[in-house]
Amino acid sequence: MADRDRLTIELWILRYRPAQDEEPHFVSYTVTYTEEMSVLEALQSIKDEQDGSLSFRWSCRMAICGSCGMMIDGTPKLACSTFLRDLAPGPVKIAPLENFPIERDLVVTVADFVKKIESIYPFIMPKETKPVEAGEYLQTPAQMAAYEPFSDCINCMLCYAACPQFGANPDFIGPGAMALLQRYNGDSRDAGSRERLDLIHGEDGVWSCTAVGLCSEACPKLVDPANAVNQNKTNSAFDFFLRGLRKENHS
Amino acid sequence: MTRPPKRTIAPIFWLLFGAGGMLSALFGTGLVIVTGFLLPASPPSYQAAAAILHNPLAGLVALATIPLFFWHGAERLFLTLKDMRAGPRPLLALISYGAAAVGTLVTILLIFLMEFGS
Amino acid sequence: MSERRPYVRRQSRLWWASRTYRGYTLRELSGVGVAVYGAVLLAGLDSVRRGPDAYAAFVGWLSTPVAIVLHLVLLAAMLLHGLTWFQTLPKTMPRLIVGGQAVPQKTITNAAIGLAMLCSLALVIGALS
Amino acid sequence: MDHFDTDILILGAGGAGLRAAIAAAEAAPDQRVALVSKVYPMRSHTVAAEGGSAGVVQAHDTLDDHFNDTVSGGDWLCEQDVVEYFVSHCTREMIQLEHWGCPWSRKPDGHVNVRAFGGMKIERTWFAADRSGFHILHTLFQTSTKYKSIERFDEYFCVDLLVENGRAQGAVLLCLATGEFCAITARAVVLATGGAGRVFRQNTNGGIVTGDGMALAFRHGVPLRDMEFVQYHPTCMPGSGVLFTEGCRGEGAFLLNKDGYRYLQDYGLGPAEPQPRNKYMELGPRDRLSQAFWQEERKGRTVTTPQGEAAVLLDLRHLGRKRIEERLPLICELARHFMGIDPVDTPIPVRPAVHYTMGGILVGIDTASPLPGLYAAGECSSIGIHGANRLGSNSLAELSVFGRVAGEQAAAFAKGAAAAEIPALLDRARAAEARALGLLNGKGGGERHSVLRKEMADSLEKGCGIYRLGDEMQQACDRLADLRHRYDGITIDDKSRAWNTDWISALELGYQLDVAQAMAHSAIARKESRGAHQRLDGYTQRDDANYLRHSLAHYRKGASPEISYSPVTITRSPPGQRAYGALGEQLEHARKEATHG
Ligand SMILES: Cc1cc2nc3c(=O)[nH]c(=O)nc-3n(C[C@H](O)[C@H](O)[C@H](O)COP(=O)(O)OP(=O)(O)OC[C@H]3O[C@@H](n4cnc5c(N)ncnc54)[C@H](O)[C@@H]3O)c2cc1C
Ligand code: SF4
Ligand code: F3S
Ligand code: FES
Repeated sequence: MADRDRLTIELWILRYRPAQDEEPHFVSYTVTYTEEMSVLEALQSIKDEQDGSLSFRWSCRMAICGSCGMMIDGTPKLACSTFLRDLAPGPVKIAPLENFPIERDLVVTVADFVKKIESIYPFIMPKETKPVEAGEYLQTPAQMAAYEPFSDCINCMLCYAACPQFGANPDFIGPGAMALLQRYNGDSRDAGSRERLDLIHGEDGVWSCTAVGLCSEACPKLVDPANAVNQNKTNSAFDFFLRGLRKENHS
Repeated sequence: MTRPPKRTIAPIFWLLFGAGGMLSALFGTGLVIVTGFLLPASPPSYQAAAAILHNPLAGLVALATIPLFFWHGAERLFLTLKDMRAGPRPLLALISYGAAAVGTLVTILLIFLMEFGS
Repeated sequence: MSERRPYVRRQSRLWWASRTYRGYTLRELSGVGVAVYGAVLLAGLDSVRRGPDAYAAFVGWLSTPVAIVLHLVLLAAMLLHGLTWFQTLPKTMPRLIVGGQAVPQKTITNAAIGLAMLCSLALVIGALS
Repeated sequence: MDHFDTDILILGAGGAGLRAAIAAAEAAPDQRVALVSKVYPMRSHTVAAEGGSAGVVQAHDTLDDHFNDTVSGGDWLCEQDVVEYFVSHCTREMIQLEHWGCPWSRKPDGHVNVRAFGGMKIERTWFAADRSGFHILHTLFQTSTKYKSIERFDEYFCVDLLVENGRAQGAVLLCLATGEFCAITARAVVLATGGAGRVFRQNTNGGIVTGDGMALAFRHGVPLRDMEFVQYHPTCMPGSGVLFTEGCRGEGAFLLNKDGYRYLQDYGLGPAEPQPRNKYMELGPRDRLSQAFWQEERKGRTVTTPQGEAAVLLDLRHLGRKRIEERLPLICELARHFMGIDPVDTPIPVRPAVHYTMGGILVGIDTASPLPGLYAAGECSSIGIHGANRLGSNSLAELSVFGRVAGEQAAAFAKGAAAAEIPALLDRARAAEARALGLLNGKGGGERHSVLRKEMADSLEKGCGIYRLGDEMQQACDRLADLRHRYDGITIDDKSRAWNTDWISALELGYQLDVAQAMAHSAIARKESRGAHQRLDGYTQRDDANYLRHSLAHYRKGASPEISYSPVTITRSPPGQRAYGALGEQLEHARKEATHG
């Protein structure tokens, strides 16, 4: 297949360089592409051959490191697993992830999201401590099935770009961090549910979510973060009414 | 460690919203068909209608259903107005939940009058 | 002084009307339809309380084109509400594990919709008999 | 320039760096740990590891078996004392990860499950579906947030180490977000910056795997050991090089040539049975499988992909949909999404691509490098367990076992060490800043670094591929010298500071060129064939008399590296014939008889 058609496609890329631009603006680039070329590869070819100043994050090229999220024709996607053949004939609009501040070009601010992850005690708080010498905790496949999908989150933040309530309230803990919270709350080895639940009773916790649900549709890893948020909304609501009983149990 | 954030009273409205949502999702379609289309096609006599409604059980059902429908709508109205940034939040809450509260009071009053009134 | 100057994009005030979120906004408004229908029910109830004349007027109104259109809209709202409600339902509960495997959310939604159809059907049959 | 002082500085927050940070925080809670990474920790390339991590658990398995597999897998170029320590600590580390929450795949009774892996005699690879590295990395990252003494510097790029008075005492970092520099001074420094696979063209590595730490240590006089040994993974996506895990073969996949024939039986790996036994056929080691591919390509028995690449076929069909989707979900996703192929009913075209650097920064069993105060762990290091060829699933185990050792050793060293000599260090830091800025602002001759990068990758692929020839290696050395020279004259398009990835790539290229030179020169100097280093120019045999030795590449500024050799520690497994398949079994029997008889 030596003489395959050499196709071209136009990409409109939202660019912002803090040193020189007051605000972001679209710039057009044309690239030659082949059937199996991803948007990430197109961006790399622009950077290598046309304009070295274009900035974007990437690393694994295989949809697992979570670096390359961006808006592609208005939808949050991983650039490395979105293919030009599906976007042809173009032009394709490429912009940084929605709802996040732009650091530069396609690079957005990640620090706030990481702080949210760190805030929800993202580690096992064991029911009973057990020395390593005593071997592993047992966990049946059914017990794993209860949380495993939530542990598949690659922290790509596409769900945040899809969530309008996060757009309206940047302090909303949001779908991705809630998926992580549920990943631990649902783990049979963990006993920290109570403490984590206490972190999310507020307005910036689960109560900013209006069950829009598009977070789950955007998720490239089928984590279903909407389930994590809304399940905990239910938990938080019941806890609101039953906390009186809980206090008695504790003291 | 971080101090727990302030709770909101959202759960109260959310629970009412949920109850109304569930009731209407289960029975709403049937109810609309019955009252909106079957009833005008062959309306029961006044006596028959009154007999049904004067039954306290029917009163109770209405008392549960109608206000929950109101609270369901109020929550969604409030959130939509908030989404639309139609005004300051307390005002939006007042309009939406206020309407539901008034509706609830009126419902209670009317049903009370129907069951025990003249 | 560093060059860093993050640019914050403001969310559009009309985001709820954009294509992406139109479905969501309609879903929310269908819930307002539920409340409106609550008001219609209340009015009917009250007409019975107020006596035969009021009742007749209410029943008469129900046959006017305005009322029929209104009820058609309310019917659509109820259908949309019911559908979306049960699509959201599995999101609000823990993963259901049966025999070591999670029950697909679609199954839960379909079962709930089936139940709703039975409930509504029961009302209609009850009214017809 | 900003300045932070800390006790233990860890460069790299992949599996090894995070494990080291946790170990340091646990060993010495009163000491401060600075953890630096050029990407957010969970983006580190450990995330891409699919197959799993080794650790003896089954009743019929023994540490001796793991030892023997590793040493013979490495063609006896392993430090046997280190391997001994390694195999006896793997399982403990795997359980530790389990306690921290790693979702290892389970058996119905709730115990952790293990799978078969190439070159391993008995199933001992712990796995979390086919996202093992992903789960290990996220577990470690999330667990690390528990320790208050760990302060992270996410998206800070290390441009130089700070060495004063013959002791490593810190590093100079470039903050990606601002483009400003900062100096971190410390009492002990750990390098955990990962491998260097991206010096080759087709590779399985992420864009960040550019050998930075290797080059940093190298430039400060620490030798790079065994750099000629570069592993090709036999089953990768043609074109991009994205990996299809060895776990596929562990689950029972076949490798077919264009005639649908399981060609591995022609290369001493047979017999071909329907369910390959461990160390037979598809479950042979990577170097052998990649070499067999090369031979098949020569014989014209490969298929050609739309990208114009030669490939063989990875056939999963006989495993059935359920097993494929349950055990290999990522593979399904990659094949379906990236190639439009459903592995349930179509074999996947695959070919070898560069995967792993066996060599790296010279360290001893305690992870200490010859430079006092400098430790290294993970793929950037050469602690000596992989020898001439790494076995799959030994690397994730390595970063767990020796990441911990590095953290503990660095903490112990820091405790006893004098305070960092701050004024002198800051002077050095400013000089490093000036150099990096010089690269950014220099006018140069107008050449783009992307051009150089492609040439580097091409020349290594040609000269240091699966099979090697003296003159081709020489050409690679010459071209690399030329590139090194041209590098000084590159021009960077982008002169701004904030998030200047153009600049970062250029800095990385500088590291890559150093590492590439170390590889090519180590390769041409080794006049034998061993493990991943296979020559066709008269040195086709292993030569224990002359080359049962580690190579050491020494940095020389402005010139090619100098190569010397050091002895291999052999404790109890004398070099034997490295064989797989039926022959391998015979030899092993003979060996057992001999020791028993
Ligand atoms: C596709 C793939 C699959 C694999 N599968 C397996 C497997 O199944 N089993 C197995 O045992 N092994 C496997 N391996 C090998 C194994 O994953 C790696 O060897 C291992 O993860 C390396 O870990 P590390 O911590 O040393 O480095 P990495 O995870 O690469 O981390 C390097 C860290 O250093 C940082 N860094 C680098 N340079 C700088 C700098 N200049 N400044 C600041 N920070 C810097 C990076 O940001 C990163 O945090 C696989 C490898 C690949 C590529
Ligand atoms: S939940 Fe899904 S979309 Fe959100 S961060 Fe995780 S992987 Fe990305
Ligand atoms: S999109 Fe947003 S509003 Fe809730 S369900 Fe998902 S977090
Ligand atoms: S580059 Fe890693 S997710 Fe796309």
